[in-house]
Amino acid sequence: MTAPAAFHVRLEVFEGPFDLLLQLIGKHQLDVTEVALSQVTDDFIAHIRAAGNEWDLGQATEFLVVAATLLDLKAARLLPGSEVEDEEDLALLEARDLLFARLLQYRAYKQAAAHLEQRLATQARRYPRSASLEPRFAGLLPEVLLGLGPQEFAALAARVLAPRAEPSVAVDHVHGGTVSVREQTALLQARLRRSGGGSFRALTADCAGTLEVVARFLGLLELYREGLVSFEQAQALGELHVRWTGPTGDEPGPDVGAEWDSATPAEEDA
Amino acid sequence: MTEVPPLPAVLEALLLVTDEPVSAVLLAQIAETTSEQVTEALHALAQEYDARQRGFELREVAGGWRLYTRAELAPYVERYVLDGQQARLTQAALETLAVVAYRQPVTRSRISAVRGVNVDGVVRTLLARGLIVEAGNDPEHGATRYRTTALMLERLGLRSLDELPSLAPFLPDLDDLEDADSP
Amino acid sequence: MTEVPPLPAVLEALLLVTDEPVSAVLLAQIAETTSEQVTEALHALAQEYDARQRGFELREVAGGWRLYTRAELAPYVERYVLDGQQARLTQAALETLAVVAYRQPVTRSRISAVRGVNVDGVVRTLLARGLIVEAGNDPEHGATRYRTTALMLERLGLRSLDELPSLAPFLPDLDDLEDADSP
Repeated sequence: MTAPAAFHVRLEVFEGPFDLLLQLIGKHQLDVTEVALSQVTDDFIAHIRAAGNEWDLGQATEFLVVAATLLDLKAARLLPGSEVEDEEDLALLEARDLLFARLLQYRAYKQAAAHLEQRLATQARRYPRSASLEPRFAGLLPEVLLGLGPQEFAALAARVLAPRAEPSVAVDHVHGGTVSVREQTALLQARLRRSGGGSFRALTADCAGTLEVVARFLGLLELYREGLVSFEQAQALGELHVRWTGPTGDEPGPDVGAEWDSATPAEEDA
Repeated sequence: MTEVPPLPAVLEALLLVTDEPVSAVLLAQIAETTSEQVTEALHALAQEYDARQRGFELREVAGGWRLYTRAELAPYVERYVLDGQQARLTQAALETLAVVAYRQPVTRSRISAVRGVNVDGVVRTLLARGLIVEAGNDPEHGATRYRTTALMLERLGLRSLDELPSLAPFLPDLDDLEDADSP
Repeated sequence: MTEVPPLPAVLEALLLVTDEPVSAVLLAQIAETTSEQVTEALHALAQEYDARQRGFELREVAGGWRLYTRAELAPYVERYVLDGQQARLTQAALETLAVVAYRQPVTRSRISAVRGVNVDGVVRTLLARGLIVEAGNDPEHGATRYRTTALMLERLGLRSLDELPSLAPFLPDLDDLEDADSP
């Protein structure tokens, strides 16, 4: 799969994977209810790449979940004879429907938010009458009651005085070392070639951190796409077994996973 | 006072001295009449102000009535009350507010599930702005739930939550989403 | 705004947001016209309010113009003021009081900056309720500063300002706020 060399994505302001996905769908002038999600997968992955290591881990996981689903759907489209035949296909259809449903739901709230924004803007232009009493009535005011004790008063003050964050992009980026999907994939290839297979748990047992686990997971998806591995999972969330289905000789395997590593201006071929 | 003054005048006087939305019920108590009559008179006043293009308008917000300057005149009012502008909410805050408004009471994790991102920071912002408040715990998981406030209605210029447009036409069948909602 | 709104409407909007007499000269500046025209329009408005027996009247006092409740309606206004509702402060007033309590002596513009809204009306309310008083001028800008009173302490059940609880335990973890999408 080629990531066009000229693909320069200027990161626009988007909030979360669904927001990004909606923007991309809109850019392709596709209707969200009909869109073949695989068409926007490349763009989506490109955005993730373009962000480099500017990711907040909490955010990144959601993006990766969506990305993985998209890749899966795309892979299914590219594989020959992708009619619904077995449970794997059914699971894929379910994943697609769920993604669609969540996307539609998000879009509904986004539309609602636009409505709220417009209402807020209009209402903010109306200034309320807020006047102190005319002097002749001021003397009549009953004794004032605060209705709260010192602790509640302090809590209120803290709330009001709490510093407002500057409008900015998230600053607590992941500063961990960059993990290369390509390297992790090469490592997996070598290992699987030797052993013939293993559980995902075992394949990631030596990972230094979550990022490496994620990278190996993405690597496995890439290998799956290349037809080099197959997956078996007895039940949802159960142990994931990986089986090597590629050549077993000594010749070097294909370079897989390069398109994840934006740092290296790697091969533009596939 | 020998003669009973006209109800609209009484209401106008009361609206002039209040500094928050006043309910028709309270106005009726003071004016010694029924809240139906008061409500009717308030609607008539609001219409009259609009028809005559007065500089102010009478609006029902957050369960009460209050006088506001007409929106078109904002440039003049802002020239006079310089620091009156309210900070704008970000897209993230708006979307989060929308989810709370339509799904309340709702937990943070449910909002996260809808938006696909962590919403802790935005929820704190909305709390600090007084637009949402905590509303007890989820009976199942014990997580804190949130709801919108009267201030939120006031800022939106809404009488009640019923005035929010229906989401139904846009929403996929919610039953299908049960899994998606509990991360 | 493409069309220039009628002068009376502009004046009404400006009069609505102030509770201190405003001079015709200042109004003319804001409305971008002459003070003669403004004075003429104000007299016309005052007459119209009287003729139509509105609940408010427009009067020129101490060199400025201000909206007042109509004198005949005083009994209703009094009843409203005496009603229990007026004993408590609005949320806006409480929040402003909290800022003064913890930042005193403090100017209005600083309170505005903290609260993000114009606080002139609320400050006057707090002054009228005897909860704050003027406390000299800011040495830099000369703006009036405010501090809380003994009555305020008494209402909180405190003997002195030293007894005000520390804010530290209530302040959110600043790290948590960093990615808050705010104003």
